[in-house]
Amino acid sequence: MNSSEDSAEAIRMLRESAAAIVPPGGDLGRVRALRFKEPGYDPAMWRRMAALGWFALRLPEAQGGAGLGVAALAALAEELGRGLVPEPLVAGAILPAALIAAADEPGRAAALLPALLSGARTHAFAWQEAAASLDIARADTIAEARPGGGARLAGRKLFVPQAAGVDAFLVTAREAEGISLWLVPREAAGVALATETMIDGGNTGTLALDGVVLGAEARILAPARAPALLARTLDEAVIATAAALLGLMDRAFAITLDYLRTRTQFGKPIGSFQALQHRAADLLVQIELGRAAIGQAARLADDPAIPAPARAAAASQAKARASDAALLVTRQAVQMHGAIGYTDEHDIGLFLRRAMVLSARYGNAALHRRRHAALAPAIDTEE
Amino acid sequence: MNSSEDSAEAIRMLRESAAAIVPPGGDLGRVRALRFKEPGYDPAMWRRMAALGWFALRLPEAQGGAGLGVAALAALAEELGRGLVPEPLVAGAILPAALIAAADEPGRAAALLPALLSGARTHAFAWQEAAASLDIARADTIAEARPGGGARLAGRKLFVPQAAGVDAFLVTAREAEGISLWLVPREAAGVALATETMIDGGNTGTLALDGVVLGAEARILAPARAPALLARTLDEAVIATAAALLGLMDRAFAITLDYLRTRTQFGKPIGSFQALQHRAADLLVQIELGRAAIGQAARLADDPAIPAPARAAAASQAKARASDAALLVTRQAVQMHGAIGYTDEHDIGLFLRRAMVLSARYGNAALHRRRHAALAPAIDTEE
Amino acid sequence: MSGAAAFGHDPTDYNAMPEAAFRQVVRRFLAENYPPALRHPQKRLHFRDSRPWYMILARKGWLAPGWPREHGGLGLSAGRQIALIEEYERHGCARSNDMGIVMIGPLLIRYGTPEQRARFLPAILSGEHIWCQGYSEPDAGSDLAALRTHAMREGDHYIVNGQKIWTTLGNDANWMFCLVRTDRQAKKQDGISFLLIDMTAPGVRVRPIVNLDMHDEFCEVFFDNVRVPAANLVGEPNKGWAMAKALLGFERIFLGSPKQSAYALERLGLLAERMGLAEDAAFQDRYAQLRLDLADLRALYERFAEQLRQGQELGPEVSMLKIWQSELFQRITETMLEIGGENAALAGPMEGDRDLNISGLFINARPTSIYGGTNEIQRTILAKNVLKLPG
Amino acid sequence: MSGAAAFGHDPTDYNAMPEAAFRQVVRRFLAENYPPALRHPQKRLHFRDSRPWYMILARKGWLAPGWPREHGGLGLSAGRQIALIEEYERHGCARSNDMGIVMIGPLLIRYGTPEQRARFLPAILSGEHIWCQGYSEPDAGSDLAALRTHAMREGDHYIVNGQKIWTTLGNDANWMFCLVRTDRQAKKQDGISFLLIDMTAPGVRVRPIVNLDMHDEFCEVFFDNVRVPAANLVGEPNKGWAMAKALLGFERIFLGSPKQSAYALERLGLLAERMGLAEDAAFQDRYAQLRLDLADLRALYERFAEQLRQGQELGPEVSMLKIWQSELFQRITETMLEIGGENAALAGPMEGDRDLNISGLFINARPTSIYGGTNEIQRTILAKNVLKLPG
Repeated sequence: MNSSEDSAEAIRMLRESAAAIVPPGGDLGRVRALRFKEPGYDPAMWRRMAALGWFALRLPEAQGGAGLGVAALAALAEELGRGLVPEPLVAGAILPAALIAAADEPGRAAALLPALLSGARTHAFAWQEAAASLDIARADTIAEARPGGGARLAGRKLFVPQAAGVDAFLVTAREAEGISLWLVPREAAGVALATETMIDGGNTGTLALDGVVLGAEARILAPARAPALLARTLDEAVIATAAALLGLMDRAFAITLDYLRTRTQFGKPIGSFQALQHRAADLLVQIELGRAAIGQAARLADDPAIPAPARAAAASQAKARASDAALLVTRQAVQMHGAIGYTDEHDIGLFLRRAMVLSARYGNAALHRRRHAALAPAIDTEE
Repeated sequence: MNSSEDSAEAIRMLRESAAAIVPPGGDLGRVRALRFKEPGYDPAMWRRMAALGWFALRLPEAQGGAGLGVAALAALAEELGRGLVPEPLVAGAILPAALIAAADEPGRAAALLPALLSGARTHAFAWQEAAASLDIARADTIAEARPGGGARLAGRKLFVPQAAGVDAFLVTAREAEGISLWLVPREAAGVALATETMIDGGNTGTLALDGVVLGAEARILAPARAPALLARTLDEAVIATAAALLGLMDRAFAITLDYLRTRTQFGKPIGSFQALQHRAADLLVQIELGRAAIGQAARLADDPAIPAPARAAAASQAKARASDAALLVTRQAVQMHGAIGYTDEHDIGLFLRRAMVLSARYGNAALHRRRHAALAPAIDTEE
Repeated sequence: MSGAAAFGHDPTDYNAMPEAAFRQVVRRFLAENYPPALRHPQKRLHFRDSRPWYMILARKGWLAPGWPREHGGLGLSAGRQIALIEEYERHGCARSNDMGIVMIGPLLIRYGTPEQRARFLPAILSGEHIWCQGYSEPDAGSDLAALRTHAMREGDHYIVNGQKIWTTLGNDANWMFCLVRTDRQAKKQDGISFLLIDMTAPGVRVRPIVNLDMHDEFCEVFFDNVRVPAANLVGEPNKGWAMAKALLGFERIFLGSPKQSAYALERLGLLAERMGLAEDAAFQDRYAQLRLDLADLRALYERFAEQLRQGQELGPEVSMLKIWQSELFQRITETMLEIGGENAALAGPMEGDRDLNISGLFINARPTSIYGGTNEIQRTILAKNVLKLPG
Repeated sequence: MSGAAAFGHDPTDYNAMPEAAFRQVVRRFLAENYPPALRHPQKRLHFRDSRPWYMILARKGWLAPGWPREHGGLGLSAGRQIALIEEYERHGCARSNDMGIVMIGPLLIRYGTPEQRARFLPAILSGEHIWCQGYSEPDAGSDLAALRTHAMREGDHYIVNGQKIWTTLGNDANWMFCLVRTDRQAKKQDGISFLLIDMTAPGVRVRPIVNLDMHDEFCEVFFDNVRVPAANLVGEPNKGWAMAKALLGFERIFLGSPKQSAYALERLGLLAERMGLAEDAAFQDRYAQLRLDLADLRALYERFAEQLRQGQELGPEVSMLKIWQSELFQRITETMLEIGGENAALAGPMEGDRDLNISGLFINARPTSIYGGTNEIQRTILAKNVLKLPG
C-alpha cells in the first residue's frame, strides 16, 4: 500500500518534470525545427533529460537508478509523447540502460553506465533484421568466436530509431549456443551506418557489420541469459511506445476538440454538428480503451507474480490498441481540421506523422494482434 | 439496339406485373400470415405466378418460354424481393425449369415442363451437401449404376429452400464419369425429407436418399453436360438472389427514410439529426453499389461473348455486395427505428429476417469474396 | 423460514471479508443452490420461471445486496456488489424480476415515507410484490420531457390516464413505479411526479409486445381513469424526474459488462470449429481482433469498477462501456453470420449442436444498442457532457 | 505551328468514330508523344514541369476537348471526353494546369462577352494565360455564403481587397477567376460577382502553402487595393455564384474516378509480394474485399458515365462516387501501412523498390476526403438533396 502510494507520488513528480520539457501550452516550434536534419533531436536537450535522472528511471537504486517500475516509465513516455518530443528516450537510453545494467559481468555495467546515464554517449539496441518483426531469435547476424572470448560479427541490422545520433550499438548475434548481445562502437572497423529519413522528420538506421572484430569484454549478455532478458526489455519498450502513442493521440484529440469548439461554419461551431460529435465520441472510446490496456500492461509488467506469456500478451494488447487508435485519432484529427489540417504549417499533421512512426515501431497493430493470438492459449483462464 | 429496347420494355412490363403481387402500398399482412407454418407460402399464389408466365421467363420461345435474359429475371426478383414474397420463384421454378429444359433428352423436357410451368408440381434443385458451399462438384451422393441406365442414389442434400412444398428434387450425384443430375420424386421409396424453420418463417429441407432406385429416364443430365450447365444456372440463381436482396434493402431503406422524416424527438424529426443523415447517406452508397454490381452481372450473364470465369466473377461480385449491404441496411433500419424496430409487430424486422436468409442462400458475402478472388487471375485485364 | 416473513437474514459481514474469500462463498452457494436448468438462459425469463431462484435468494437473505441491513438488505459495499454480480454472471445466473430490488427499493429507502417503506419493502423481500418500471412512452423514449401520461389530483386520489411502453416484464408485475405528468403547464422535466400504481387496479390494461426474438419481454400498459391513492406519491409532487434520475446509480456499469460479448466470442470459437475454420488464417485474423476488443473492454470495465471500489461515483464517461460492449457483441454475432453460412439463417440451433443458435444470438444482440438509451444518445452524452462540445 | 498561334487544329470528327477506334487513336498518340518522365507523377506537377505536355496538346489541337470547334476546341461529346480522360488516366498522364480549359473557358463561352472571349480564349490555348480558381477563403471553405473578399466599384475599375486560400497551383498562374463580394448588404450567395484578375497586377501577393506531402500545391492569395478593370467582370454583377455553380459540370464524375484506388490497390499487391504476404490467407481476405470494393466502384462509375453518354446531366447522386472512391483509396493505403511495418514510416520509397512509397501514398490519400467538398458535405448533400431528409 505504502509502496503503491510512493509510486503514485513518483509518477506524479515524473509527469511534472516532463512538463518542463513539454510546455503545456503546446508550442511545437522546437520539435518542428529539429525535423528533417540529423541527428533528428537536440543533444543539449538529451543531456538535460539525462540530468533529470530519466535514463536511470528503471535501474535499481544500487546501480544509481530510481528503482521505478514500468508504470512510471509509461507515464513519462506518455507525457513526452504528448509533446512529440523527438529525443529517443526509450530507444536511446531506457532500453540500452536496462540491457547494460543486466550485463553478465557486473563490472561491465559499472564501467559503461556512467557515460550512458549522463547522456555523454548514446546507445541503441540493434536487433531487428526484417520489417514487421519482433522476434529477437530471428537473427542471421553471426558472432564467429575468436580466441580469447571475442568474436567477429557479420550481419545487417535494420530500423534503429534516431540512429544518426548513436555512439554505440547493442547488437544481437547468433553464436553456437544461441543469441548473444554485443556492444559495437559506431567507430569500430567494419561498421557502416546508413540513415534514412522517416515521415516525422526523424531518422532510422541500417547498420552493416562487415567482420567487426570485438574483444571478450564486448559480449554483454551470453546466450544463457540473453533471450529472456532481451524479450522482457523489448516488451517494456513496447509498452512505453504504446504510452507515447497515448499521449500523442490524447493531445491531438484535445487540439481537435478545441478546433471543433471554435471553428464556425454555416454560422455554428462545427463541434455542434452531430456527425462530428459522434465521431469524436468514438475517438474518445478508442483513446480510453488504449489507456486502460496500457495501464493493465504496465501493472502486469510490474507484478513479479505474472507469468511471462501473460505479461507479453498484455504488452501486445496495449500496443495493438494504441497503434490503431493513434492512427485513427490523428487521421480523423486531420480530417476534422479540413484543408488547414492538411498543411504542414498546422501542428496537427505533426501528430499524424509521429503516429505513423511510433505505430510501426516495435511492431504495429497487426503484428501485435498476431502475437497476442499466439500467446493466447497460454493465458486463457476460465473467464 | 432494337432487341435491347424490346428487352427494356419487357422488363418494364415484368416489373408492372410484379406490382400486382407486391402492392406498392407495402401491406405485408399476407407475408406475415404465411410465416412459421408449412409450406411457408401460398400455393394459390404460386399457381398465379405460374399463370403470369414467370416460371418460363428464361426458357426459349421454342419451349414455351418468354426468351428473356438474366436482366429480366433480376428485375422480377428485385420486385418480389421488395415485397418479401415468400413464394420460391427462383429455387422452386426458374432454376429447375432451366435444368429440365436443358435435359439431355429433349423428350424429357417436353414431358416434364408442363407440370412445372403450370405450378402443378413444384421442383427444387438439391445439390448442396455442406453449409457455406457453392461447389457443385463437392458431392458425396452416389449414383450407383443399374442395368438399363438407371441408378441407385444414396446421399444427403442440405438447405433446400422452402422444401416443404416441393414435389420433386433435381439431385446431383457422383457417378464414374463425374457429376450427373437426377430427378427424384418426393414420394419415391428411400426418400426422406426433414424440414427446419428458418428465421424468416420459411423452411429449409434436408433430403436423405437411402438407396433410391431410379430408372434411366430420371437422369436429366449426364456428366458430359451437367457441370457447366449446373454452374451457369446456379450463377443465375446467385444473381437473382442478389437482386431480391436489392429490392428488399431498397424497400427497407424507404420505410426507414419515411420513419426518419416523420418520427420526432426533442421537437425535431429524427431525420434532421446529422449523424442519422450521414448514416443514411452511407446506406444509400451501399445500395447503389449493389445495384450497379447486379446490373453489371446481369449484363455479362446475357452476353454470350463473355467467358465463363468473368461471368461467374461478376455474379460473385454482385452477391457479395448485395448480401453485405442488405444485412447492413436492414440492421441499421432496425436500429434507426429504435425500440419499435425490435418488435415483431413492426414490419421492418421482417426485412432483417429475410435478409438473413437470402444473404446466406447460394453463398454469403464471405464465400463470394473468396470465390471472386479465386476466379480473379482469370479475369484480370491490363486495367 | 415460513409464514409471512418468507425471507431470511444473513448476519455475515461480507464487507469485512477479503474479496477473494467472499467470491468463494458466493461460488459455493451458487454451486449448491442455483437451479441448473436456469443456467445461461438465452432469453430474459418470466417470473413464473425465475421464481425459484428469487425465492432461494429471499430465503438466504441475499435478495437485496445493496439495501441497508435495517431494511432487510445485506448492506454490501459497491465493490462487493460488483463482485457478487460478476459471480452471478460467471455462473450464468438468470436475471430475476429485480426492479423492486434495484430501483424502487433504494428510491423508497431514500425518498419514501416510513409508511411507504413499511408497506412496500417487506413485500419486495417476500416476493409478494413484483415491480415494473413505467418511464417510457410512445413519444417519449429517449426524450422523457415529452412524457404525457397524466395524473390529476381528485381528493385523496390521483386519476391516471395515458400509456406506457417498453415496460420490461410488465406482464409479470403487480406493481409499477411510474413517472406521470401532474402539471401540464410546467416545462420539460418539471411537472413530473413519481407514483406507485397497483397494476391489479381497475382501468390498468397490459398488452405484451412480442419482439424480434419472439419473446414477450416488453409490454404496453394503458391507464384508463385509474384511481391511485395519493399516499402512493413518492417525494414531492412535480419533482419526480430528479428522483428518478438520482436512481440511475452505479448499476449503469452493468450495461457495459463484458459478459454478453465474452459468451458470444466463446460461441464464435465453437462455431469456427464446427465449420472447420479454427485453423483458417483469415478467421484467426478476425478472431484475434475481436478477442482484443473484448480484452480491452475488460480492462476498461475494470477501470470503472475500480472507481466504484474506491467509493467514487460514475460520471457520464461510463457511456463508453455501453457503446463498446453492445457494438462488440453485435460485431461478434455478425462474424458468426459470416462464417455460419446457411446455419446462421435457421430459426433454431444448428443441427448437432443445440447450444449454437446463431440467429438467436444475432437477434439478441440487436437491441443492446437501443435499450438503456440508444447508442446515438450515449454518443451525444459523451460529446456534450464529457468532451464539452457545443450545441 | 509557331508564333502567336502556337496551337493547332485537329479536323477529325472523333464523335463520328466508334469509341473503341477513338481510344486506339488516343493510345497511339500517347505512346508516341507523352513524355515518359511524366508518367504516373506522385504529386500534382507545377506548370514548369508539366508545360511540355500542355504544349504538345496545344499543338495537336487537343488542349480543349470539350470546347466548341469555333472557339478552338475539339467539340467532343461528353462520352468521348470521358473516354479521353480515361485513356489519359490509364497511361498515367499528369494533370496539367487545366483551370483555363475546364473552368474559365467554358464559363466565358457561355457567359462572357465577345471581347472577353476574343481576349482570353486564345491565350489559354497558347499557354500564355495560366489560370487559377479563387473561390475558397479562410472562413468560407465549404460555406461560400461567408465569402468576404470585397470588390468596390470605382469608375471603370473594381478595387479588390481580401484573401483567398487553397488556391490550387496559384503560384503557377498569371490569371485568377475569382468570386468577390460586390454587395455587402445582400444575403448569403447573393451579392457575389465573378471577376477576372491579372495576378501580375500591383497589390496581388501569393504565398504558397506547403502541405503534408511537402508540396506547395496550394497558395494563399492576398489582394491589397488591387485595381481590376470593370471589363473583367463576367456576367451581371452580384450574380456570380449562380454562374460558378453552373460550371460544376460533368467533371464532377472525375472526383469519383477509380484511378487512384486502382493504382493504390496495385501498389498494395506489390507490397504484399515484397513483404512475403501474397499467399497469406489473412491478407488475401483483406485484399479480396478491397478488390471488390474497387470493382463495385467501377460498376457504379460506369453507370454515371453511361448517363453522360446518354446526354443526361449528373444529379447530386454523383457525390456517392466521391465518398466511396476517396475512402476506398484511404482504406487501401491504411492496409499498406498495416502490412508494410516500419517501411510505411519511411519518408521516401522502400529500399530496393523506388516505386513503393507507402507513406507518400498514405499521405496523398488524406485530402481526397477533404477537397472538392469534404465528405461530410457530400454526405449531407446525399441526405438532403437525394434522400430528401429534413432540416
